Amino acid sequence: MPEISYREAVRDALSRAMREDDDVFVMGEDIAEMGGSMGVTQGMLDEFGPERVRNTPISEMAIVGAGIGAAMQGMRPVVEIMYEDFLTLSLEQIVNQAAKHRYMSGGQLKVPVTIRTQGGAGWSPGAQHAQQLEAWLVHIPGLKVVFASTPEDVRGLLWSAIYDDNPVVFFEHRTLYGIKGEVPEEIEPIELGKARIHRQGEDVTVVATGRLVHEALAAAQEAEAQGVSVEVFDPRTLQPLDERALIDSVKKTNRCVVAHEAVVRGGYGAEIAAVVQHGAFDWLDAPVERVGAKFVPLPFAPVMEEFVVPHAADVLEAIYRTVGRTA
Amino acid sequence: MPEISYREAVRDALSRAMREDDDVFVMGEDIAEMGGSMGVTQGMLDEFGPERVRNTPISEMAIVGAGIGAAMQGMRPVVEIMYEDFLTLSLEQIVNQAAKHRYMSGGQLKVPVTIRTQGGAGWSPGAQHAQQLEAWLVHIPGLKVVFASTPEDVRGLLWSAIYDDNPVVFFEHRTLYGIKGEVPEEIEPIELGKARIHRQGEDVTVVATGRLVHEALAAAQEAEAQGVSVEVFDPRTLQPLDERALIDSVKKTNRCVVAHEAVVRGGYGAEIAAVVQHGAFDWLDAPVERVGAKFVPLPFAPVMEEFVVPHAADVLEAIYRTVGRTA
Amino acid sequence: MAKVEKKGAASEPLLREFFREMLLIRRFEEKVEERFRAGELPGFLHVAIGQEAVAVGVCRALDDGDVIMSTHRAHGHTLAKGTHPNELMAELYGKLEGCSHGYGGSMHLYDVEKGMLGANAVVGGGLPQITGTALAFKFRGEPRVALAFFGDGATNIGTFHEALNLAQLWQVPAVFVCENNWYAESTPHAQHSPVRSMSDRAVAFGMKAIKVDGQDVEDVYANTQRALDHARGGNGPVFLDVETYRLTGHYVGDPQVYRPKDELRELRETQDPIDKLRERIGLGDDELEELDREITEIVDGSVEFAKAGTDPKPEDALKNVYA
Amino acid sequence: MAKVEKKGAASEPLLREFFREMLLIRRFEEKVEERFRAGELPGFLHVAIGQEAVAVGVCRALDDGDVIMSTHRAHGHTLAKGTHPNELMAELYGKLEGCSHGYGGSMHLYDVEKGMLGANAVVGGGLPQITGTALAFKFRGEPRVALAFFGDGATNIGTFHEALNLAQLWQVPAVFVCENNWYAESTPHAQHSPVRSMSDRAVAFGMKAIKVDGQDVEDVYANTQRALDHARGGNGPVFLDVETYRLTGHYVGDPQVYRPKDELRELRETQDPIDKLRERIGLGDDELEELDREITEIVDGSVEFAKAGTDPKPEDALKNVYA
Ligand SMILES: Cc1ncc(C[n+]2csc(CCOP(=O)(O)OP(=O)(O)O)c2C)c(N)n1
Ligand SMILES: Cc1ncc(C[n+]2csc(CCOP(=O)(O)OP(=O)(O)O)c2C)c(N)n1
Ligand SMILES: [Mg+2]
Ligand SMILES: [Mg+2]
Repeated sequence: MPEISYREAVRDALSRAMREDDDVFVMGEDIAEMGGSMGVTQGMLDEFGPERVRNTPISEMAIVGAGIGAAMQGMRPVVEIMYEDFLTLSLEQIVNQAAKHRYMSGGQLKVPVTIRTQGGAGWSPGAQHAQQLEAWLVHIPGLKVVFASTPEDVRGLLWSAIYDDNPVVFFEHRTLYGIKGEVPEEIEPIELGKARIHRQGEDVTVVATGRLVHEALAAAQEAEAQGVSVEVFDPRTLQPLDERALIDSVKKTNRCVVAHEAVVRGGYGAEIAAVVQHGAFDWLDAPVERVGAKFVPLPFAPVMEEFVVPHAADVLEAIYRTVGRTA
Repeated sequence: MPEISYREAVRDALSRAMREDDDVFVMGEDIAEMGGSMGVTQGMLDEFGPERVRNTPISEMAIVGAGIGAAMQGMRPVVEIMYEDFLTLSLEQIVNQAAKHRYMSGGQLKVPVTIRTQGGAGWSPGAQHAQQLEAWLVHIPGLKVVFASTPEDVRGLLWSAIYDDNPVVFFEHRTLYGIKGEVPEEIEPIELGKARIHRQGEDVTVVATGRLVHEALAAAQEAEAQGVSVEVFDPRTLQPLDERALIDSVKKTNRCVVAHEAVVRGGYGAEIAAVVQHGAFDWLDAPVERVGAKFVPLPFAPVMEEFVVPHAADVLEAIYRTVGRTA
Repeated sequence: MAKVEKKGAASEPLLREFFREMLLIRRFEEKVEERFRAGELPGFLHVAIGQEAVAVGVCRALDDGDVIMSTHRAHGHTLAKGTHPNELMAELYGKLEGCSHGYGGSMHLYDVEKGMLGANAVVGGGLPQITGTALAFKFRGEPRVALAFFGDGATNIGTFHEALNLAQLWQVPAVFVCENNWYAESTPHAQHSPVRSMSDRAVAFGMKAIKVDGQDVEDVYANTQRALDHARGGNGPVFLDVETYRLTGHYVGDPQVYRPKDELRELRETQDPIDKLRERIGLGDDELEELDREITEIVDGSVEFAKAGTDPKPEDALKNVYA
Repeated sequence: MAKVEKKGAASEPLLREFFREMLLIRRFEEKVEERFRAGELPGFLHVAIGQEAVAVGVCRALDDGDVIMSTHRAHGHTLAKGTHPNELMAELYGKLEGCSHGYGGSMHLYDVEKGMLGANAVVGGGLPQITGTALAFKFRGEPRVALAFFGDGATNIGTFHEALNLAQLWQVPAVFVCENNWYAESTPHAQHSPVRSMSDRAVAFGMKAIKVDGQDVEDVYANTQRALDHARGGNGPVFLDVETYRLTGHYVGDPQVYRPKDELRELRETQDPIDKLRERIGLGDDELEELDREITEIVDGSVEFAKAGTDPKPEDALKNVYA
């Protein structure tokens, strides 16, 4: 099994799909010569040329819309929105158009477009380049939403997203691009809607997404040293959610923490908490604890940024709150 | 106490503020001669003239942005977004700009802009004219979010929104414009962040917003006939949330239903459920039940529309689920 | 509707066909107004009375493989692109037999087989998708054109700017048909656009613009052909600046308080595209009456068809969300 | 920076002041590059080397009450509008003494007292706010102008179109300064804009456009004065089409793989605005050296000031969210 980075894994999924299938192409700002602001598409221009690795003007609305139009003709465009914060400029097309054409047409159309984007704190990007907005998209019927945390997952899920006949919003986390992991020689598509349990445990289920999966794993290790056995559950696909696996996990552990980098209020963790308290009410020994960013825009100064977003220590504290309750 | 409609109540708050204060003005599409697509600003052009009742082109982004710019100069603009679905066109300005200028400037700026909008099902507007997107805005630090359900509340809250020094997104529900209610002769500002208990009860707290407040009240009446005593709790301000009043209510009733017209998945109800299960864990005799629209875009055909959005009967069922559990 | 000989001016028989189609649209729209007032039609309805020459002149110039997207005011475009009045009316009644199977309604008409990729209730919403559709045609080397209808009011929305800019930059085979009827809802042109000539908008993209008299179906037809040839020939997109008139309210039921008293009457007298075409082809009273009878039958038939149609089951609402 | 006599060409002493300010910006930016490479500066940094004449020529033409908003590339504008280098540098270091008190960083510079209403890290983000700011000035009858800086790449975003359209429609006292440096990040002009002359963009709004040589501070200064007079006089907004060059990477650290090999060297030789102005005012080597020493001291001082500044406490992050 080769070891590749999360960045390379994304690139690999895109490149393999483009090699096999003329209908797949990528477009986005500065993705050609420059290889994207995060270097994800580096080298792809040379292999596929400027038509299929399509540099675009700064027109978030139109490039998503163009992707939708091409998708309705049966192509499988992958549109990159450079920073998740700029989703705010293209939501009309994602939410009112891509998500609804199939429905409004009574089933006549399909919109197999994938919208990749990335975000997150780290390196002080400031308040307009770091939001985590995945919760918004989960609220929209007609969309699928993915947030992958490892090289293997990001590759297998991106492949499935490209070949899904529905619009998929695909979140990546900036700080994960450099992490490495083993992947199978050939791409193994990962079904959208299937969660991954990174680590089995008995005392508490930590539901985590994106960067927080890694923080949760670190917290789990520390907790274990203290005799607390932690299950780390990564939904990977936020919509559709693998509810059954989630509830099963919590029924086993009787406690749940949910952790993401987005602010707690109105975040995806609220949905998880709502689902868990409903589906495992009689099994819960403690309230679901939510871990996320503090309710402020992301500040610039590193010392404040560090304080605002959650880390392993925050997950650990939440774990202890749940187990401490009944201990 | 005069009786006025919800529509008149909105108009009254706007007009009184504009009479008293040159810094207040309204702008939006078709709000002048036509009086707005819902007739809210009817007659205001005659009283205040076209500068202060400012008809705008179809430029949702720019009119919100212009409101922000004027607000930063100390004016108190009220911008109307004709349908809540079109918030998707102006979110960049609301979320990245209005919500963050104060923070990013380290406190140098204030942005006292109010963004009014309306939405909701009823009369088959179809999938692009009926979404309920309040949950999105609640997720954004720096914004306040209001959703009023009665003439008295909408008037008092709008007044407070206009005079709040922060950006406020103010949701109205289309089907409420015609409802009537008594209001004080003079405007009594209602503090943002203070919930209203419409009806005291002992057995279950129904947290409801917008149209669903009225459905909840209807359901409560029916439930009472069956011997179930329902408290109807309207947060009114979704952000900041009156958490204390909410938790107190649930601690009293030991059960909670949350109801809104937005789809359940990722809705505001998720946040309420998460807060309640956390704050009243040991008091809850049943899981928090969520009532909302089914997870589909709004269909056109009335029979399907009716099926998709929640009504009193759905609230009632949820109430029975909670009390039935321990009965 | 069947394709006919193309290029150059429209022949007399062709103009008679145009007349028939325009009259059909007019009678259809009048029926919609009537049925709405009778309380039979749910939803928000916008008729295109006065703009029939645009729908027919444009759509008749299209090839079968060409596709369109439209706006909230799409009945005429949809009929002209070939959807049967029965299916359109059934949609307005929310029936499974409707062209969107009852899921869409007046503002969300689709007939994908006929090349109608969607009416759009968000102003400007379809424009970038037309750019993308045309891009797909270009990718695949298909000699097809994607065409968007939109109004003067839509030229104020950022989406318009981005979509046309991208289309020109990428030289895709698209045609952008601006139906300038001088109003955006209640807002007169001068209150929403700082430029009077919509062609000025195209200068920002260096896009070829053609001015068209939207009340003259021949002019619309001929210029659309020019535009299509240009786009299909790989010369990039075209902006059709069509001046026309809305001879009724913005929506069905609109009291039009914002409109100068005599404007509507005067426009109806001088700018009715159907009157103009009738004069041009010299249609006699008898001929007109007969045609009208025939069309009225079709339109009445569409109402019967619609009313006899199948209501969706409530649970049908759960279908068609995901593919 | 103090206000001087206005209207008409810049006097010799004034040009010397301009030179000094431009050199200060240059040295400041070079110091930023250096400190970034030394690993001292967090965040994303974009310097404006090559574009100093625009910042100085524009800002020196402004009245004290006039306000600006800028972009991700805002150091020069901020200094030229009067923020002390110490406060700017302290901001880049994330200190409480910074012009945004450490909450903003390089892409979010504010100095409200000085009339700097914010750099914006969202392309086009500030533009409608400038329209709204100018609207407020108009409402209140204040003879003030609101001015926006933005790049050629920003003319592709819908926000640009809507904001300028609205400004022209409402005839507000705004000036829109397009710094066309021929790149949007790595994307050359021809890959992002279908029109070469940015002035064409203004035609879509019927807005007065003025072409400006951005490497010539006199030209910038004089034309900004014209634009301000026009806007302040109630004649509506102006589009300043400034052609300039980015003599460095998009961001600090950019390897510029997308740029033709010799382009940068050639531009540096022929298009440096500081060299040009030096020639124009005939500044001798000694004079330059002395000036440079003085400025280097200021810039070095700003680094010292910044490093000696106060780090926010972690919990300070919870402040300033709501008023
Ligand atoms: C983005 C958006 N904003 C506002 C509306 C409400 N609205 C519907 S039609 C319309 C006017 C459209 O004017 P125009 O583009 O000229 O088309 P016309 O109605 O004249 O055919 C408006 C404002 C909308 N549907 N979408
Ligand atoms: C809406 C948005 N999209 C993308 C970006 C990423 N980005 C930052 S600067 C830039 C290029 C801007 O080009 P231009 O407007 O010409 O300004 P310049 O950098 O040349 O000064 C891009 C694409 C952004 N900040 N905002
Ligand atoms: Mg119009
Ligand atoms: Mg540039």
